[in-house]
Amino acid sequence: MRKFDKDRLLLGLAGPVLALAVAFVLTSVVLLASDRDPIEPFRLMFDAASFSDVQVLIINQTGTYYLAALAVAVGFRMNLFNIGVDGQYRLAAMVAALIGAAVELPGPLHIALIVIVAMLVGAFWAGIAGILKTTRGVSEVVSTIMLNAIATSLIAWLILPSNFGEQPPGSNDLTTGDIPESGWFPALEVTGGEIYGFTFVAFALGFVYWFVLNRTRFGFDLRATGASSTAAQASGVDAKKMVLTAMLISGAVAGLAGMPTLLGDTHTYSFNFPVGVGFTGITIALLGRNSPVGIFFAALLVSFLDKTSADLDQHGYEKEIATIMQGLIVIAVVVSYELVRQYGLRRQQRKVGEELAAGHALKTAKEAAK
Amino acid sequence: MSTSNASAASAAPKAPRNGGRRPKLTLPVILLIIAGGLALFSLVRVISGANDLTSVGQVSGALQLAVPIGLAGLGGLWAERAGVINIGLEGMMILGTWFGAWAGFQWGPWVGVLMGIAGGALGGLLHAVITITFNVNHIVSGVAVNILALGATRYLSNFTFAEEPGGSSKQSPRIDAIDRITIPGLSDWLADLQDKHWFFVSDLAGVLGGLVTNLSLLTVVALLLIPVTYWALWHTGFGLRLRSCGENPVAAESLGVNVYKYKYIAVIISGGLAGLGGAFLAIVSTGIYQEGQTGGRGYIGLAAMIFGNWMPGGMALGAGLFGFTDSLKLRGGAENVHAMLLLIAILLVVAAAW
Amino acid sequence: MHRGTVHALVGENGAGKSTLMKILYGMQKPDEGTITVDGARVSFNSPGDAIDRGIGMVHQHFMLADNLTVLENVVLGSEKLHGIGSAARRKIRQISQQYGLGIRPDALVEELGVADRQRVEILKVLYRGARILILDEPTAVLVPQEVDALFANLRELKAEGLTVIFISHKLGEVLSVADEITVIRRGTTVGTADPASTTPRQLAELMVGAELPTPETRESTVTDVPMLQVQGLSLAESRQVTVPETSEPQLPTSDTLEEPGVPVGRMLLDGISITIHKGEILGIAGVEGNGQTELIETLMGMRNPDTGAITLDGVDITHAHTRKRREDGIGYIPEDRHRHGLLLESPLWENRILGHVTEPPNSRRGLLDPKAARRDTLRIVREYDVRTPGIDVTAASLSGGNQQKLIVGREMSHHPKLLIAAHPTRGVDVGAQAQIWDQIREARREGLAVLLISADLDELIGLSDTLRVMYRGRLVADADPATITPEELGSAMTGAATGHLEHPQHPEDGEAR
Amino acid sequence: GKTSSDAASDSGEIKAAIAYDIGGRGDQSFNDAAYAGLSKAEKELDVKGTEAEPSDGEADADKVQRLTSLARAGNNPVIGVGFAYAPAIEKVAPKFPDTTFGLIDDSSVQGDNIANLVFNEEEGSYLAGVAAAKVSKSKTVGFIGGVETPLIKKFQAGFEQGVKDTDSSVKVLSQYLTQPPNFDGFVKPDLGKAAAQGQLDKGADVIYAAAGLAGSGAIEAASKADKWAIGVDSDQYNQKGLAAYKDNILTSVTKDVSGAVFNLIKSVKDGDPQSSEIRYGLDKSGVGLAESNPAYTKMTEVTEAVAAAKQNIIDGKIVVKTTP
Ligand SMILES: Nc1ncnc2c1ncn2[C@@H]1O[C@H](COP(=O)(O)OP(=O)(O)OP(=O)(O)O)[C@@H](O)[C@H]1O
Ligand SMILES: Nc1ncnc2c1ncn2[C@@H]1O[C@H](COP(=O)(O)OP(=O)(O)OP(=O)(O)O)[C@@H](O)[C@H]1O
Ligand SMILES: [Mg+2]
Ligand SMILES: [Mg+2]
Repeated sequence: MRKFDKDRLLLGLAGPVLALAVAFVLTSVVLLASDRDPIEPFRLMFDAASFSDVQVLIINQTGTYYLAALAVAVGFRMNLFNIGVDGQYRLAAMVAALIGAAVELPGPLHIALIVIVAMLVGAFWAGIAGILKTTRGVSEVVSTIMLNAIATSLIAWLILPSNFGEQPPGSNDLTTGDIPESGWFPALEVTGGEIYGFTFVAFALGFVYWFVLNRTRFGFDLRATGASSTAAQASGVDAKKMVLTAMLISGAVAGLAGMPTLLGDTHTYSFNFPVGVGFTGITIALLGRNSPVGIFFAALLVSFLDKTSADLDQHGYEKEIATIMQGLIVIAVVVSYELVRQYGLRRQQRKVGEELAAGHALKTAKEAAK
Repeated sequence: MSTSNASAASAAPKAPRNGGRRPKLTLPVILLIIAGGLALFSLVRVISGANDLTSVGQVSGALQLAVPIGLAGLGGLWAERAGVINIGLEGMMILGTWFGAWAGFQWGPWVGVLMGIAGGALGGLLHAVITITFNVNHIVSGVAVNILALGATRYLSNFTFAEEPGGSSKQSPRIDAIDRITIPGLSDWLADLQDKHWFFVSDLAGVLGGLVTNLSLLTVVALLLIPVTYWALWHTGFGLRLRSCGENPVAAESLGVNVYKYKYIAVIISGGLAGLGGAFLAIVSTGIYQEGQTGGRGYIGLAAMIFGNWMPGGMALGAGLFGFTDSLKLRGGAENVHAMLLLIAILLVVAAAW
Repeated sequence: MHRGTVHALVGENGAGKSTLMKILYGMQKPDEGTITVDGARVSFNSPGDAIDRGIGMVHQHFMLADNLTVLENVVLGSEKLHGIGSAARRKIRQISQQYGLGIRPDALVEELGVADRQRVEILKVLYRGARILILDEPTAVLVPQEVDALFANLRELKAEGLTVIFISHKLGEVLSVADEITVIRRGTTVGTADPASTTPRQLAELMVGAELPTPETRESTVTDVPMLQVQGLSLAESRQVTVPETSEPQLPTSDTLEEPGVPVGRMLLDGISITIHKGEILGIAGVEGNGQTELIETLMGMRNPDTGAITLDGVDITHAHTRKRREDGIGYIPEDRHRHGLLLESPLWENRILGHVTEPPNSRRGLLDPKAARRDTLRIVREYDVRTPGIDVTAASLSGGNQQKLIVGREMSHHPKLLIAAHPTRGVDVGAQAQIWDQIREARREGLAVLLISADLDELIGLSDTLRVMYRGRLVADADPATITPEELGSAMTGAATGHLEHPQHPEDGEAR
Repeated sequence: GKTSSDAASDSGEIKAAIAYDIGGRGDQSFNDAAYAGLSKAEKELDVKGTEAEPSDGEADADKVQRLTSLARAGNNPVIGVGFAYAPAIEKVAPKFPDTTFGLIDDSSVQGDNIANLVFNEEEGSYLAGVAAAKVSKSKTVGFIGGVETPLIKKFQAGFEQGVKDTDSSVKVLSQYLTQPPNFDGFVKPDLGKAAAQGQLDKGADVIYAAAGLAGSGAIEAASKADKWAIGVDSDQYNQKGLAAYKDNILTSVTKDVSGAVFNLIKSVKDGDPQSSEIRYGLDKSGVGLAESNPAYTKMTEVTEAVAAAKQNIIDGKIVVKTTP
């Protein structure tokens, strides 16, 4: 069996590496076809990545994406498709910023309050979809799409100066007001900038995710539900409770996704707060196959493409190259996963057949007695 | 645990489950439901005084906003009936807007429509190759198609529209409009009737008027596609085979149905319909291509389809509802908002009582 | 094999019978070898090719789309023959009458029972004008009367000059219907047998090299300590009324199983009361679709009863969750192992945890203990003779019989007080059957109470201490397993007899077939 | 390690850079106006221009990075197009005291090397209101705002005040297309069209759309109904994409972003860089009302009323509100 696994590991690594190469080649073909230098953009991107300030940007972005992707992955692990991570993330960041700006507490408490509010709001917003699904059978795809739109309107209303927001004098922006310094998350000072402290919390959460999924009963139930909802139910999993719990957790994690930026950089929620993070999270979760390590590399890859392509236009190349490449990478990687998986499955089945035919089955009690 | 596979398999069961309790909606029942709905609207209109609620303009505006959503939803329906989830509708729509506009401003709107369909179908083909041939998780593939379509069209605009007069890297030059039809006597008569604000009668007139006033020919085509889809999927051997691929592909295969072929066809048609929706946006709704023009309508179409229980009629109703609320919101006015709230309240009460 | 004959194929689990048939039907490609039909060498690339050659197949697992009507299922793929409309409907009615199949073309397949589905499958084949019919384990889910009816159909087909290939693990049936028998083992033919001069025992030896096992339970271990008590359990069908009640008359075609006029929300379980004592095996006989599935699912807590009470070992568990019930000592061998018993894509050791995640050795202090679980999986594999190269392979890569052994091993490992066993040996070859029966018997001796549901009446009669018959959600009859014959039981199952089934003649032993 | 712009060298020539807002170059509106200013400077002042586009949904940190790298590359001035750049400029400007940072549409962030280029949109809109009230026969006019932001509310406030001051019996219908962060209301003409249709159905015969590209839909709808439309930002009468509807474009409220950008670059080149708030109102012709449509200039009664109002505003006799 050991050898089996080593081969599998090799196969598992070969897939993505090959896929990346294919995606790069295809992108070069696109560049060639449009009469552009097929190599130069990559060189520019790798150059950009060698700068420490870009590296800091990449790391910080990875943290945010990592959280968003974890939120999506929690749902995916039991076949819930939480399209609403974006709305949960925005609403949570907004409300957390409001509360954070409104109170004055000693440091750690202040941060804890903001983080908890964010988690609660995210969980609440996702929970609505969960409740609709468990009580009314409403598809979470539909309800979370709608909830995204409602979150937009709700935020727009809450942030009006006549309600809870404020308009800094001379500005055309609306904000929630600034969180006092006690609510700022300490950052790691490095050459090239600051790495948001919350980024490390994000990565730590990856470990928690792994632990919960693989080492707790709840995690087993969740995975079992994802693998076969009927079998899980027969095994004693309460399907409805599971759906609701998974949505709540997914929403809470989605709520955290805004924290690196909020606590580390902007300290306020405004129209400039990044959007679309939840949707990128879907891509990343799928690319990382819902595994904590896979998601990390996927988030890193996407952040890398994002940040290193930012200056391409100043060198006369279209930034869209990075988007095209991202699409090609997703396709190439998942196709390769699938090919490798099918190959592995066939191999396993053949091995099972062969070993059984050769009489190498694990010795049974009877045979052992002989 | 292979999650990539698990979620693909799982998403499938979300597909049509109307089996044993398939409600037999006969024509009288449908008419009764429609009449009931209209009466409700009428009531709300009279109470709230929002005469715009069922005006000709409101209905025709709603129709215009609903068509792209409906076409995307119809595309989703074709794919899902063949057992393929199509999250890539958004991307296929984007391809539709781009190709539709690109051909449209050079060779006229109808060529644009055809190219829009072709563009969407191309996206569908890609989705088909990934999901059917390579058996990749449908959602992953859809997401990839969306990203790729976005990147590709934006990239291409730099070489095409940017060099045209009146165009830029973000938008195409203007496309000639498609002919619009208004049935002269009938339209005016209905509009007059609607202006009287009588209970029910005026509302009916408004709705009918909205459906026959200032219609783009492409709108007519889009509307016809709903019954055509129903007929093709439920009343032809082709449709039966296609649906069987969604219901039980192994069974279909065991009867000599080429499951691959039908899935391919379905997903390509699905892309084509989404592409048509995109072309409609570019050519009829706005007259130009614009970056970000689809704005998530592909997803909304998918939602409309799920809302409509994977049936063309239900999907159309869902799309209509989205279009209606959008239109109501855009046409604005405090009365409209009040009317909408009232409507929601009544529906909630009805739902709770039921 | 010859025209106008019934040719039987037997062999142990995973011998390659289904695979061979799939090749004949063009669903799988052979590595080498040839197929000859009517003197012509053929090679099939798809089932379509096989259908064109007049071959039709009824699969081990039904190949029907539940959400489509019978008509749609039948005409699918052969729309050219008679269209998909009224001509096709006429043709179906005609075939149905000709062979006495009793099929209604506009019923939804979802609403059909297994026997009906079986006939739809046969009709599908006939509709295409097949001359060679392949039936893969068609009798596994049928009661004797239905089996007889099926065999009558087969003889009719044979008389019309059709060739039938027939696969079954029930050797008695094979001998009664087949004209020729081929035995295969590990993918090769190991012999042929003449049904006229072969006994089931000889056939079994040929198949597995072992004796034909019997499910008979000799000494009684029944105690008078009640383990499971069920009082007046009722469950109404929870049809979601999406159409107003008034439109009900418009649904005349969709009540194949129900009598016309049965209201929406008919009773799936109607006043069920049973008591199972320690050391007792209570067998429930019944045609599929008469409430057995619902009874089990209600006992497991997967459905909520409308009325009634369930008491396990003196504790009321009527409203307890499934997990609580499992922790309290209910073991469960589900009817559909793929849907309810296994995570097919997960490794064996995770499957060992399934259903017992809160119990040792799978978890300790709230956390999973993969090491212990793996160790215990190895033990189960060894003790229950699960043929596998290791515990990291997926459950899907095991053959059906070995999957079943894993499930039995898992459930027995937690020393249940009550075992709910549905068709514990369905599709399992004779060798593995014996093992499973042994394990059930052994646990019973130690005080296990068993609720046994099986379509295999020999198994039911042989294992049970007490027998009940379920019909339309009610327990309509009881019988003494020592005296009852499968045929009598079968007739009670169709509702023909109720009350206590008295045996008119003297007792017959369970081995008789 | 090194940072992204250590690579940059400092040569003698003057280099100017603009960092675009969402939409980027080619939006036929705000960003394009800024680009026009830059290219004018390239031609007339012999500066070398650089442009940088944002990514969708990006964070402040990305804007900081963009401005930093532009400043490090030796660009001076570096202009952030749109109020979204305010937080980024606040962070970057102190690190480059010798570089002038231009910030359009925002004066919340101040500094010695920050030039806040702001406009009195409400004043131009006031004039549009005067014109609209004068030409309206149905006594109903419409305002369509793209996205409900404080900036667009200035347009609404000015317009409504202009209408009421001119003829208090004229009704103003106001409608926004979307709420932030959904900026569809600036880019989707079909939304503008539906909203305009609604106002036309309610009897409006002049529609003022401050909705970027989405406004073209409103113009289309007004033109189809043969009613008046008022454009925004640039003189839309002369826009190629709208040629088919030009006859119905009464006038446009212009906002001279292009000139403001040019002026800033020029001031830097001349060695006297602008700093702190530079307000463009009617007085400096930073905002105004276009007069390209002959049909409009022929309405002397209207143009006179507009001219009078303009003078009053410049003289301070009329104070235009910035919030509705
Ligand atoms: N394509 C294949 N490659 C390798 N092994 C295969 C393949 N298909 C099936 N097998 C193996 O061949 C064996 C034969 O399986 P098959 O389903 O034909 O058994 P069977 O005789 O029908 O058994 P049962 O009585 O349980 O139905 C199984 O052990 C299976 O694992
Ligand atoms: N094409 C194939 N390649 C490899 N393995 C296969 C293939 N087809 C079937 N198998 C394996 O063969 C085993 C038995 O095959 P089959 O599907 O015929 O089941 P079966 O033994 O008849 O099932 P059951 O006894 O549960 O009814 C399964 O475990 C399956 O994984
Ligand atoms: Mg088999
Ligand atoms: Mg089997």
